[in-house]
Amino acid sequence: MSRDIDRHDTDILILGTGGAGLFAALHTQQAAPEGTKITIAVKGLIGKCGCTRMVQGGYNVALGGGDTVERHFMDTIEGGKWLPNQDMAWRLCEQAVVRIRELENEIGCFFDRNADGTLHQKAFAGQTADRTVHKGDLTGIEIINRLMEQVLSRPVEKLQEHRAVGLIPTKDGSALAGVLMIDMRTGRFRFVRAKTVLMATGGGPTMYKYHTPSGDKTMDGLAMALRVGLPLRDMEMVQFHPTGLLAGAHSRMTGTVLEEGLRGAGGQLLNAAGQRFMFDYDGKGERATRDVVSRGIYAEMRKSNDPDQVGMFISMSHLGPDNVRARFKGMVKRCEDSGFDLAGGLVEVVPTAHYFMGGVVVDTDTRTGLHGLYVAGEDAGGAHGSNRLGGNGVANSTVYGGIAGDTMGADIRKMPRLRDPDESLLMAEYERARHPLSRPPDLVQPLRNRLQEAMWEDVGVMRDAAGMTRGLSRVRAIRRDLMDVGVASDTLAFNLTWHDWLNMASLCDVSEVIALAGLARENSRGAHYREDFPEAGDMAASYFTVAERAGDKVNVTRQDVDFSIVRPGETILPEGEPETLVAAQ
Amino acid sequence: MLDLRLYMLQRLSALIMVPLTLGHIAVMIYAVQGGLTAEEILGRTQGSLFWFLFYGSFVLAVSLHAAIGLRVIVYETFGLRGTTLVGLTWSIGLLLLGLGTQALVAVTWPGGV
Amino acid sequence: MRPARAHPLWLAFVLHRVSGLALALFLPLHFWVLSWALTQPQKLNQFLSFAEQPIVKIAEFGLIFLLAVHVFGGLRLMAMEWLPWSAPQKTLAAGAIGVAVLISGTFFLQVV
Amino acid sequence: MDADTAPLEVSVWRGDAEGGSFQQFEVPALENQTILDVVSWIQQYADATLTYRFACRVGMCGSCAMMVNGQPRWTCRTHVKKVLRDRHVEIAPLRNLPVIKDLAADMDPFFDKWIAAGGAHRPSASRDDPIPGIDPADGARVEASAGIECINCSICYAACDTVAGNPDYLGPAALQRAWTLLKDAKHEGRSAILDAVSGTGGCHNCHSMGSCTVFCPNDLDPMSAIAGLKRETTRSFFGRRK
Ligand SMILES: Cc1cc2nc3c(=O)[nH]c(=O)nc-3n(C[C@H](O)[C@H](O)[C@H](O)COP(=O)(O)OP(=O)(O)OC[C@H]3O[C@@H](n4cnc5c(N)ncnc54)[C@H](O)[C@@H]3O)c2cc1C
Ligand code: HEM
Ligand code: SF4
Ligand code: F3S
Ligand code: FES
Repeated sequence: MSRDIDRHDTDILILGTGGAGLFAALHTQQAAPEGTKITIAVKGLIGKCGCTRMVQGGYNVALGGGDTVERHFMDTIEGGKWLPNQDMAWRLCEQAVVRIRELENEIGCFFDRNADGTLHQKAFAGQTADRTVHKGDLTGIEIINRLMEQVLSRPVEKLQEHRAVGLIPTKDGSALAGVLMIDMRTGRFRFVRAKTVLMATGGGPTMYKYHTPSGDKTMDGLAMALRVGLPLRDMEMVQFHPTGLLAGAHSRMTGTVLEEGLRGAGGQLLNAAGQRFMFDYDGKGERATRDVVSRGIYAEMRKSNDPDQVGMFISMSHLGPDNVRARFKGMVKRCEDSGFDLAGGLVEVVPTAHYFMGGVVVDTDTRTGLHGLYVAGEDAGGAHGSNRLGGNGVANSTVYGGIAGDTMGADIRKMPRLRDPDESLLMAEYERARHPLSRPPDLVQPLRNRLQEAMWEDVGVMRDAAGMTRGLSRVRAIRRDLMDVGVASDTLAFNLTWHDWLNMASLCDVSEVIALAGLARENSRGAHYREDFPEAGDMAASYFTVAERAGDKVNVTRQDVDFSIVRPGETILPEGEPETLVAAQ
Repeated sequence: MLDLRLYMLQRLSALIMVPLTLGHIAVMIYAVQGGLTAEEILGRTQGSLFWFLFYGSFVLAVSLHAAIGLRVIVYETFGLRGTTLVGLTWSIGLLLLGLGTQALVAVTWPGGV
Repeated sequence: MRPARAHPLWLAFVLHRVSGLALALFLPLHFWVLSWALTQPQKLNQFLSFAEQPIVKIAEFGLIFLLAVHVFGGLRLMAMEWLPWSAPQKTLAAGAIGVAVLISGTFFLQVV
Repeated sequence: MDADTAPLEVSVWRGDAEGGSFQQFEVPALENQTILDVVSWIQQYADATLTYRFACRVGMCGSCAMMVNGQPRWTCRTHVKKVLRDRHVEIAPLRNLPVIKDLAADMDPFFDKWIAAGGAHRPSASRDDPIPGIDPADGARVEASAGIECINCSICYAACDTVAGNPDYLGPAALQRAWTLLKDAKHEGRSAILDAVSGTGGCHNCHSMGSCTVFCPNDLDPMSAIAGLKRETTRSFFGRRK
């Protein structure tokens, strides 16, 4: 059967072509010795999948004018409710300054300017300075298009529509040997050996009924990391964006983001009776931070509990429909294409799973516990703690993607040869992926719907022990049922249903860990809110969760946060610095 | 297919023809009043250096212009390429040039040959 | 599997191509007929009187129309390519056809 | 069943590079349904082997483009109501590109041409230099900005008949990208772009059909960009390079 697997060798393998993957490809090409073979493999088309492309609001970077790296760092730590790995957060803020110059000067991005020619910066909720660099509200397209061009024009081997299904270590388990993939177009398996592998598959909490990430993201990376026994941290931390479009369960539009700026500009949230409700939950009303508004909407939805009228509404028309149309052209058009009138009418919204703070435990150079494996971007945990600031996501993926490229380029000099895989593990992964092909075919989608319901209802915006325990058993039941659902094996070439099945396997595995980690955190921090433990707990005794697979079980432990740079209640800003530089709205 | 050189040739020849064709149309509108005869045409044109240069440059320009134009059409609709295409372009151009010169001589040479 | 093309600029393109093609096919005939002036003047005259027939007149009208359409269409293209870009292309295209109709119309009125 | 709930009759092209044909499906009509939703429903509930491509679901990634009733469209942003003809709709893979399977086209030629047109930025400064101050209202920058929001969806490429007839032709999106770089003050070696777009597949092949501009879902105007390239190449032909 191992004859069914094509064998392929490279020196440096990169999984994913978001901000992290593409930056890694460029940097590793600069850093690695002449003649190093670089391969980039991706589940979709290069640069056309993943979430970096979908970034709207922008890129956080302190570029002076009163703002400093220290201030960016403090906002990140406080936003993350003291859970971030401080060294990672520091490096993120510090390197973002270099990365933005690289994006402008070397990659060719052009971000919006002020009339005097300097970069325009604005403030997302939770920031104390106008810090977010952007290109209109399509920042990600500018970043990824420019990066993609650079990568496409370089001698990098491209494996498009190649899905990674398993990380394969060496026989002694001391290092990574390579990655097993499916060439989706042909349906054939391909094992790629590499001296170093960057995993940058971008997490993606798409196990929730409402979610924003692109369809290709299904937690494959974290599920693979879990299977090779790597520790994952902060797995309970799922960020919900308050305003996802609600267009019905059958529509892929459902869950997609209605931008933050709508609320910033004065957009109002209304319940079915047409009343504003956010001031019942927070003094800032609709302008409160994402987690607060998400919980407000969720609580209101639960109050009304009307199966025919699920969501709340966003209303802009009081600002003048023409004004709204002019200011939010793209959003208005997008809503219009799917049948909603954002400028003049009401659009139904729900909180929607947006970003995954949890991820693989890495050091500040993106190295993991497995020799030869590196992780960057949304797959890596630590930089954001319990909550990611708007604008820190793309900064994180581009900064650490570049660092991963530099690190791999340097480390590979000490790696004279490729490593051989543990053939039995290779075959186990192969069998795992082929599992559905030998069962009687059945529908996969109903299981996905069930999983998304279970996670939304029981491990969602507001949680408690009973709910999460129930959620856990629902997820496990779905996982069992999945094993009985088969996929017809006559045409494996570009068989999306097979991939839906594999997506489900990854999503179930990670969902289980989310619920377990959620149960392990007995307080409420950032994105994690427990109704049975609503207090944040002692900041000085902050801990983060670490999940690790042992045999068939996943164990979650708590580890103390190392306040390596600043302690709760303290600041690294110079004395007398104002609390915020943002002019009050 | 069309590179800058061919493109410029086609556009420049077209530009040359603009006044020529417009002039030609104007003369025709004037001339057809009361019908056309060979004598009338020849009386105007034979032995005239002006008309020789006028129609001469038209023949040159149109051979170039039409040959390149047809080359594009043939390429895009029939997928002809390589030497066949080059050969065809030249044949069209030379055919037009040949016939054109013959007509030019017939119409403008002083007193016939 | 063809995109719907019934938009003004595409029609302008087709008109330009068809007229160019027709002219290119007509021109060798035209040259040939003219060359009779030298060798067989009476044949040319025969042809010219044959050309007095209404049906031939209409054909000639068409030909002049095509030439005019092609010339003005070509001018439009070159203006668009070389002069600083002006957006209302469609109006220009229509204008070119308008002028063509005008000229060929004049011609037609002259001959009948 | 009344007219609103009667199922949609959907013809879907099935096949691969070797060829194929249309297959009929009945799909339940639902509110807020896009063409991508229709295609997804078929794959999820009716025929598990149907292949198509999407990622972002909201018109940002440009990977879901298909021919809908013969016209190229982003399927994720095409409401069924907009294209339904008498309850019927026909869906086929994007035109002018090789088919991989069913509704998924191979976009490599499109991107190869993007690069061949000189469509990758060449730096004139490094990460150690300050970010250049550029007036956003500067004339050249305004022209560059007008074309920069292209999501490389290949809709224009599919709409263009010149591409259909001329396999070497770089196509509207790639040429538009070249134009934005030509107008980008930060781009090094701008004359290289003029060379890249002056070859046998270059901008001079465009017949200004304008289908690119008519069909671009982002309201971009590649036709004008290409005209701009013709103008600049002509200028340099006469040695009046500025
Ligand atoms: C709608 C939206 C708006 C956002 N707006 C902002 C914002 O304004 N500011 C901000 O800072 N952040 C924002 N974010 C977050 C930001 O996009 C992400 O944090 C960041 O881009 C992640 O980058 P990445 O490179 O890790 O992953 P991605 O860009 O998601 O890329 C992941 C890549 O991995 C590939 N992949 C996945 N699985 C596999 C597999 N099994 N095998 C091979 N390849 C695989 C994917 O196809 C993709 O190419 C937003 C996110 C979304 C969804
Ligand atoms: C007198 C003024 C003329 C002008 C200004 C003119 C202009 C042009 C231009 C600009 C094109 C290029 C079109 C494109 O690439 O899309 C063109 C194409 C063409 N022209 Fe002319 N032309 C003229 C006369 C003629 C004549 C007299 C003939 C016939 C013999 C002719 C035959 C053609 C042909 C066959 C094409 C190719 C059409 C195509 O590519 O679709 N032209 N012309
Ligand atoms: S120009 Fe428009 S249609 Fe063409 S690829 Fe770009 S976004 Fe798509
Ligand atoms: S449709 Fe094609 S011909 Fe030119 S103007 Fe657009 S590229
Ligand atoms: S799915 Fe991304 S543009 Fe349609």
